[in-house]
Amino acid sequence: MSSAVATPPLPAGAPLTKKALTADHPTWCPGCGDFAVLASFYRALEKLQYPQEKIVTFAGIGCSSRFPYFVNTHGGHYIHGRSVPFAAGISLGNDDQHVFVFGGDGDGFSIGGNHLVHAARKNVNLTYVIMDNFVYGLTKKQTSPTSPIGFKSKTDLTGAVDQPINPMRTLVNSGASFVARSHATQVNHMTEMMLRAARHNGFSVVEILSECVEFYDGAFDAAIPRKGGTWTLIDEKKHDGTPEDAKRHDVTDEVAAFALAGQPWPGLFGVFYENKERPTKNALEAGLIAKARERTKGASDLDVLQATFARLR
Amino acid sequence: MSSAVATPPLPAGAPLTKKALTADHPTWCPGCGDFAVLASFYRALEKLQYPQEKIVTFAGIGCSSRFPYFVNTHGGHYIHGRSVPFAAGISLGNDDQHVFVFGGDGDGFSIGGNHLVHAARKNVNLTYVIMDNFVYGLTKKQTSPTSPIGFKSKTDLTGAVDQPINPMRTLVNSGASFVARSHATQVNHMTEMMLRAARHNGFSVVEILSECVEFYDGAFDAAIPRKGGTWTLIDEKKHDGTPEDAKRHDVTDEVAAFALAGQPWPGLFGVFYENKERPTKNALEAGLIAKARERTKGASDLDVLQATFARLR
Amino acid sequence: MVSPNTPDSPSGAEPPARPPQSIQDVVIRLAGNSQDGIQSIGGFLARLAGRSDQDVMTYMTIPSTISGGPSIFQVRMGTGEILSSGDRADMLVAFYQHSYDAHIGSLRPGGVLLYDSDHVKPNAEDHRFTQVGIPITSGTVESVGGTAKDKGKNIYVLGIIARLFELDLAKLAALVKERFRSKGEDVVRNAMLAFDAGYAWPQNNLRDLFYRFEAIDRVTSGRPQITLDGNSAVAYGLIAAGVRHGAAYPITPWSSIMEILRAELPKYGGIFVQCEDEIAAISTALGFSYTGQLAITGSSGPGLSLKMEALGWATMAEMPLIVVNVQRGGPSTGLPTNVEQSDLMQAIYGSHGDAPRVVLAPKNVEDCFYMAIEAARIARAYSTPVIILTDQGLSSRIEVFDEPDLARIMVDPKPDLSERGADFKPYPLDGLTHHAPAGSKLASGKYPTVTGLEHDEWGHPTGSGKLHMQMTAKRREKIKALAATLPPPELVGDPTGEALIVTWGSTWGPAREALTRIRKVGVKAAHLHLGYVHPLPNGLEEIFKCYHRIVVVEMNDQGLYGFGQFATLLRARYANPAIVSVTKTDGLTFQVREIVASISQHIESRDLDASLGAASHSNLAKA
Amino acid sequence: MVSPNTPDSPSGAEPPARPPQSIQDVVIRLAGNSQDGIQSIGGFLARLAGRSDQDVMTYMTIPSTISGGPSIFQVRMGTGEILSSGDRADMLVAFYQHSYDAHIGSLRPGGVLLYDSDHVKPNAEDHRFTQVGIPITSGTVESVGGTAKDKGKNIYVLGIIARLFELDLAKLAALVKERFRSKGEDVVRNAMLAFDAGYAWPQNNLRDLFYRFEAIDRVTSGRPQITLDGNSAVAYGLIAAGVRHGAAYPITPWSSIMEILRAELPKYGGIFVQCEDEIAAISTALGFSYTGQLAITGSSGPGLSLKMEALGWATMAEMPLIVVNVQRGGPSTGLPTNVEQSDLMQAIYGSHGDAPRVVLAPKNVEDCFYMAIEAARIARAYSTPVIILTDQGLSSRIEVFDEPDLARIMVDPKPDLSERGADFKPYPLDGLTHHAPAGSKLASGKYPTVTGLEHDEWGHPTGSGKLHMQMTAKRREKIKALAATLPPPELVGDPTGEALIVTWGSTWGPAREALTRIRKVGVKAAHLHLGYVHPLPNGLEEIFKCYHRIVVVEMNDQGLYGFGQFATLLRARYANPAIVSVTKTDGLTFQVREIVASISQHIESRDLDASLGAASHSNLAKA
Ligand SMILES: Cc1ncc(C[n+]2csc(CCOP(=O)(O)OP(=O)(O)O)c2C)c(N)n1
Ligand SMILES: Cc1ncc(C[n+]2csc(CCOP(=O)(O)OP(=O)(O)O)c2C)c(N)n1
Ligand code: SF4
Ligand code: SF4
Ligand SMILES: [Mg+2]
Ligand SMILES: [Mg+2]
Repeated sequence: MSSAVATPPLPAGAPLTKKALTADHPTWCPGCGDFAVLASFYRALEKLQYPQEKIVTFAGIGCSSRFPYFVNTHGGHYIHGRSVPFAAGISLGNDDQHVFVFGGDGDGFSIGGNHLVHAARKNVNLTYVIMDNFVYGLTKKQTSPTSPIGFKSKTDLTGAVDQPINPMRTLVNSGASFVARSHATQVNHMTEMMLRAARHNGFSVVEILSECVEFYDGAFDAAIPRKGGTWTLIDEKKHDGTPEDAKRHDVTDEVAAFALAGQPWPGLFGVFYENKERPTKNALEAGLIAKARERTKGASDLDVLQATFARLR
Repeated sequence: MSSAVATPPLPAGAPLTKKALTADHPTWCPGCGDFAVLASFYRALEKLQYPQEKIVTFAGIGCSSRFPYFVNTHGGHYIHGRSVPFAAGISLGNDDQHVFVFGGDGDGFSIGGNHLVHAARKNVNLTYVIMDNFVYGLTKKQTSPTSPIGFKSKTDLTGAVDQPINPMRTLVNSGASFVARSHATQVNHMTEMMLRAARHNGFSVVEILSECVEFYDGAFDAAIPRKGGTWTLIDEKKHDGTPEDAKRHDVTDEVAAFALAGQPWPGLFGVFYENKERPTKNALEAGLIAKARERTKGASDLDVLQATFARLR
Repeated sequence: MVSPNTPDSPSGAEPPARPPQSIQDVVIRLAGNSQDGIQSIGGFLARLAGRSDQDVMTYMTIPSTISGGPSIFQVRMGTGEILSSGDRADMLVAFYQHSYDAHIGSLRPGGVLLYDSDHVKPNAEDHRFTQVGIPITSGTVESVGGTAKDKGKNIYVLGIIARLFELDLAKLAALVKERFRSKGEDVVRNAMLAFDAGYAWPQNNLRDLFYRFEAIDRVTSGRPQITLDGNSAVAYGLIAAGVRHGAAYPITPWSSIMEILRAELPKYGGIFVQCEDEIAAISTALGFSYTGQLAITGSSGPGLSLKMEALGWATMAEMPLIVVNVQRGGPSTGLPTNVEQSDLMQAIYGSHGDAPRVVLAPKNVEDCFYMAIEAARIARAYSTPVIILTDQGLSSRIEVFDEPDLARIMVDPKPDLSERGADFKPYPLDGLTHHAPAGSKLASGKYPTVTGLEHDEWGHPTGSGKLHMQMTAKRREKIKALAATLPPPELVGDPTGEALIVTWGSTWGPAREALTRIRKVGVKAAHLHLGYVHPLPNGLEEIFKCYHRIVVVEMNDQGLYGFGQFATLLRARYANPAIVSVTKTDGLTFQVREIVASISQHIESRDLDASLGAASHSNLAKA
Repeated sequence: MVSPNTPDSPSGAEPPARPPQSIQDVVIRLAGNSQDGIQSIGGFLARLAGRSDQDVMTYMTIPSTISGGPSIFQVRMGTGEILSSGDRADMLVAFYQHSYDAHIGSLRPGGVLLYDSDHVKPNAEDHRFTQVGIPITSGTVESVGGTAKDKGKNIYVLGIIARLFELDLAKLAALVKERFRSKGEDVVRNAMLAFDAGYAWPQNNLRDLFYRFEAIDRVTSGRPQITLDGNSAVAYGLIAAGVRHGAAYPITPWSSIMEILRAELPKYGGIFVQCEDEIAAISTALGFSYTGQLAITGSSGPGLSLKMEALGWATMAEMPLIVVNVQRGGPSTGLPTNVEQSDLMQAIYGSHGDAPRVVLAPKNVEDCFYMAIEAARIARAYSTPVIILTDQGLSSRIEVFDEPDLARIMVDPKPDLSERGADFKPYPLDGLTHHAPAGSKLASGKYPTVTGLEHDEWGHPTGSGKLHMQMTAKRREKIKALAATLPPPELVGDPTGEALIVTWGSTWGPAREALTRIRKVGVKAAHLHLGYVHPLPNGLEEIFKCYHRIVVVEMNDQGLYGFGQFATLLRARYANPAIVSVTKTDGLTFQVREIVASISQHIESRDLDASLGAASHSNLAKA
């Protein structure tokens, strides 16, 4: 089996290439948007040049969540909807790791919705890429929390009736310190967003509209120019004092980001929100350790526990 | 035991009084804010005069969640954090019922956070009162998702470090069609908010700052005038075309509500958001039933299933 | 022998030399890709069998990759009673080389291989089978006309099979039309073109290999036959049982039950909610039940694990509920598209604390329908959660059975909102709990609270150890009361003997066939099947006494101590060392031969090869 | 007899007429409200006992209402080995009338009643006890000065007890000072004022009722004694075991473990995360383990039920993890502040699929410490989840034991991030799994995937039934391999006999005492205790053979078939009908007398009342 064939290890110092990063051949349907997301991730990693062993690719369950099998880094395939708290454990357990989480709209916004919010407000340092196809792909076409009203699925034969969530609004509100949106047909833009997200110190999330050709054909055509759609990028404030800059989007303004998320379909693409000031959970916990060690004057584990027991005599 | 002593049934047509609505004596600590919430609920029900058997009082787990034991209506005490989806089943299962859910900040925003969001976006017709004391009371003082940074609890001896959620922002974003905020020291205001929430057709939620005298003494003094705090009500737009009306808060404006939620502590009280237009999940499902029955020309259950089987021959 | 008809040398058009050979029962395996719609061939054959008063059972595999891929559909049809989908095939239809390579081994000696000569090169030296090359792809394309590409291959093959087995043309054509009508006129026309072309092919190219099903007159109920899969049977059973409300979250292979209910319930004035996760789903379902309308939730393994806390609440609050678990390979995400019976222990013991509940397991598709109704009856009568353990095999398998007598069965779902008397208690210690649903008046003026805390008879929380003991006993004794009312289990075979085969759930079929085989070779044995797995019906110890060995056959692991899950339960209750275990975890339903082989190891290692050999030769072998 | 000292007629100030009576062991029950800080009296006495090389065991109840309320603290101290907190009390201190009414029944005939004469009116006609009225409230207020109200009553009573039992004044005073130092000078002063006042009272008011502990020289380890509760012992055991990471969500009675770890771990460079729920908690803990640092999560029943899915993943992915379950009364929210052992079946079978994992159960506070270390060893060595089942009784009970030899025990937590060889496979079929944590280089250049899908040796998903069988066997066999290495279980008593008492977890103590009692009256019996409950150590069948009856004693329900959870497991494995069950669900730890009584029903119904009577008279009764 493919996995038996070992990729030759990288000679020390050799650049990390797509070749080295490639693992199993993706099992996605031909034409699935997820292929492009994978390609962009390879490109982003080629640019980032992290040591291969310091990259972790994790996911929950779903078509999109099969991602880690296709990336030759440390990684795993967890249970449905819980990959974010697992990844938080990785990030806090080993702060040297570059932690990437991939998953779908059902995995992230339905069953996993609450974990997203709490990891985000704690600002755990990791990058989360949501491959949003507005449908449950792996289970073959049920309504997802991002399916638009009227979408005909196996659980809504006559069309979905429940108001879907607004992913950008949800992410901005979650407390994530970096929030961006992209589209699987825009490899350069996806790569750029992934790069900025990866370089962000804190909880960064990128929603990528990634078409499920099998069960939601044409879902995102409205944002594909060659299909008559409109691809509009967010014009970020440059703080250059020019009059036109006034109208530009200030990525540090949560209310503005919230408002921007309300734009009519297909909406805007790019960075909605970015907060470089908030301390990460990683830093906060490191601070607690530093304070505690100060008090114990860096005594050895043995000494600390011994002292505790002495008090219990 | 008290429960053995039956309250005499109401004579038909007699008004529903606090007396009839009173059940077990509350087990809350003396001085707990929850007593006032209970008192306001009695008053609201006295005003609403729903038939007693058509009221349901449900809750999860927590000090606040013991509420149903103290109200003599149909009701129940479910598991921690899941009372909202349970209540959704009650509301959709019997549309005549007036469903009230009570719970704490841990129950509603921590373990139950995702259920709140999805019941809200579906706009299930029920009223949810969150008794927010910024702490885990029943389990004796651990940090809650609303505990402010620096709060010293048993799980943060040196002070909480994680950024808390912003309840109002979270509720506005959830898609709830009625969102209000009150304070347990303001019985009239609480009662008014509960009344408006109950009369609202859809998912209505009221956050009430309710002090835990045992574990978070003085948490909400900043909003108690007699303790030097400021009690500021939201000035709702009257749509009277007057110039001063321009500055007033338009409760139908989500972005404005989101912005209002960002006001510095102790913030504003009253109705942040109200949407009377969105169809309820109850109505949407009733619509599906009507459509289906139209197609089956209201055939009997037996006929419908018989016809299905005929197609399986 | 190699057939004279190789693709290169078509045999010309003489009429068949020999009269059709008479057969009782045939197993046809169609091997291709899931995209080729081989499932629908099976579907057609199954429904035809139904309409022809024949018995039928199908079996299919789902590719584990997302994008589809290799897949098989096996259909066994005949005039006798059919209990399993057949260990090996009498006829193999291979669409591709990989299909041939992977499945030629499943063909019995003397069997017939039909292969698409456009794609497959069989091993000409293989003389075990009759090999027939058919230009399936080109034949289809020709018949339908270039545009349609090779779509319709399945219908072409259906035509061929129809001809080979003298199937009822009229009925089959009708079925094809019914199936495609919705898709428009020309789809129907193309389908019929492909069908006719396939039907014509053997006539012109084969000299023999024509078959006819023996017309043995089996006792038929006279009732019309219906053809459906296990998941549909569960869904319609619930509807017949008056279940009108439910909530769930999708997961394979459970999903189709929720999809059917979501689509069907509104016709009955009901509501099915797709929730954000399995915990919300069971909670919403319990909310429905609380309004007096018994509700259903369901899932497969991972989802069931998430429901354990809420299920415990249902036991404590004594709230009726139906929970369906379509079992798949575990643990964790495991083997999502394979079959296993490894969730039994969790069904019984998965929640913390002593949380007794009822567990039922259907044995075949028809049983899925009636077990659903029985589950609803028990849930209502004992105000308890009831778990139905079905499995991936049952869920997609198609069977034919007597159309249920709905007029007799249908349950009226109306909730009882009548006023409760002044002496009403939600949790009487001296009687069964029957809740006063939200909406019902209480003459006492005292409204009840349902709760997960230990409580007194009025539902008020208590810290009293005495009450906890009493209420624990109440919850236990009501399930024992149910046990006392259960019908004696199904026992077939010798009243005493060497071996008693014990099964639960879908292992029923192959075990029953295994019994027949070993008795054929003179082994005194019987088969005991239990549909009620928890609580067990009383009196089993008497039955066990009559056999040297109690061989429990189930699809799960032998565990740390060498016993499958059901065997573990039986040993715990009866402490009978004669109870032994036969288990497997290869993700496939038991083959009759596997059961026979393992039984032989448990009964004075007597050699049963004879019986194994017996059925090993193809029914299609030349007489 | 009624004491001459009634509140009304204080007996003046003559010195005590009689010399102190010598005793070996005394049970003192303090009954008041949780607000009165009676727990701390017990705490002081316990720690004093520790520092005085005496053995001690305490027991307390927590009021189930939020706002506090009636609560008791019972302390048993003495010079012999103490295994249980004592069935009934030799001395009762009643702070209120309700305390007197509720607990006078727990006082043994001949026992001593001390009551607050400011609040309690005892039944003067009750001649079974020595009744001593003490103005506890007014005495305290006087001593401390009006302002402090009655705060300090507990310390006042501590003084009285110190005097009555000739406790070591210096050590006690030191303890009081240590305890209050942090709260400031005048708190300490007030405390000492109350203490001295209490200490002085008996001298001036009692003629007798003075006691002294016999100085029998027990074999002491010479090591210093430490005094702590079960939850603390678990927490410090984990720290000693090198566990530096964890995540959890609060729940009673689990919370204090997470509170200690959250406060302590940073001192060791570790992190403990409070999560939004139990599912996030176990997921974060698994993430920690994945980085090569064995992590801990824990909860009580409801939280455990929520962890079942993720726990199944840990088994499938073979990820080491420690899960602590502080059991309480179930099912559902149940009896949150009472003890029960009803989560055993869930610990073993709660996840869907065949998901073998390890389950350990400590028998006392000291064992909590060492079991935590053993759990960590096993989790690492076998790359498996390990569940520690402790309970509410153990969690809050205070005991004294030898300070562990940390220098010998402490485990270095460093994760192994060394490069893995070219032949590394995460899931070798021929060996134990030991993961390459994130951060470790792989010489093969091929990085591993951990997964919950069935997988091949490299962690790639598979649909192969053959691999599923092999991997299922791998996961099963590694646990059996562990079983083969387990030490033989603790067996005490006659090598053969009528009855073998079998226990797991905290029923160890009372069962051991019960054994002593029944052997005193001539019953040939033994006690087998199992700390490793899953897998079981091998060879038990040999032990079972030697006794007529195997009596399994546990705190859970008898279930549908009449057997407790552990008895069910033993019967399933050994199919030995001699295995019988003694269970109860009143939310309290077993009393020795209860066990003795139920054993008598299982061994040729011989009458053991003698042995019951034996210990029924108070140790404080006048000689
Ligand atoms: C606990 C649990 N519930 C349900 C499932 C079934 N399931 C697997 S993936 C999935 C959702 C897939 O949708 P999404 O997350 O959007 O990913 P996609 O396949 O669309 O990329 C579901 C419901 C599961 N594996 N586990
Ligand atoms: C599944 C589960 N986890 C944890 C608990 C323990 N628990 C009970 S209430 C509670 C939180 C209480 O806080 P909150 O919801 O704010 O209510 P409050 O007591 O403050 O009113 C917790 C953690 C539980 N009962 N069930
Ligand atoms: S089903 Fe949809 S999401 Fe899944 S692989 Fe196919 S195209 Fe992609
Ligand atoms: S602990 Fe706090 S929240 Fe709970 S009853 Fe007491 S004061 Fe109220
Ligand atoms: Mg999706
Ligand atoms: Mg709270």
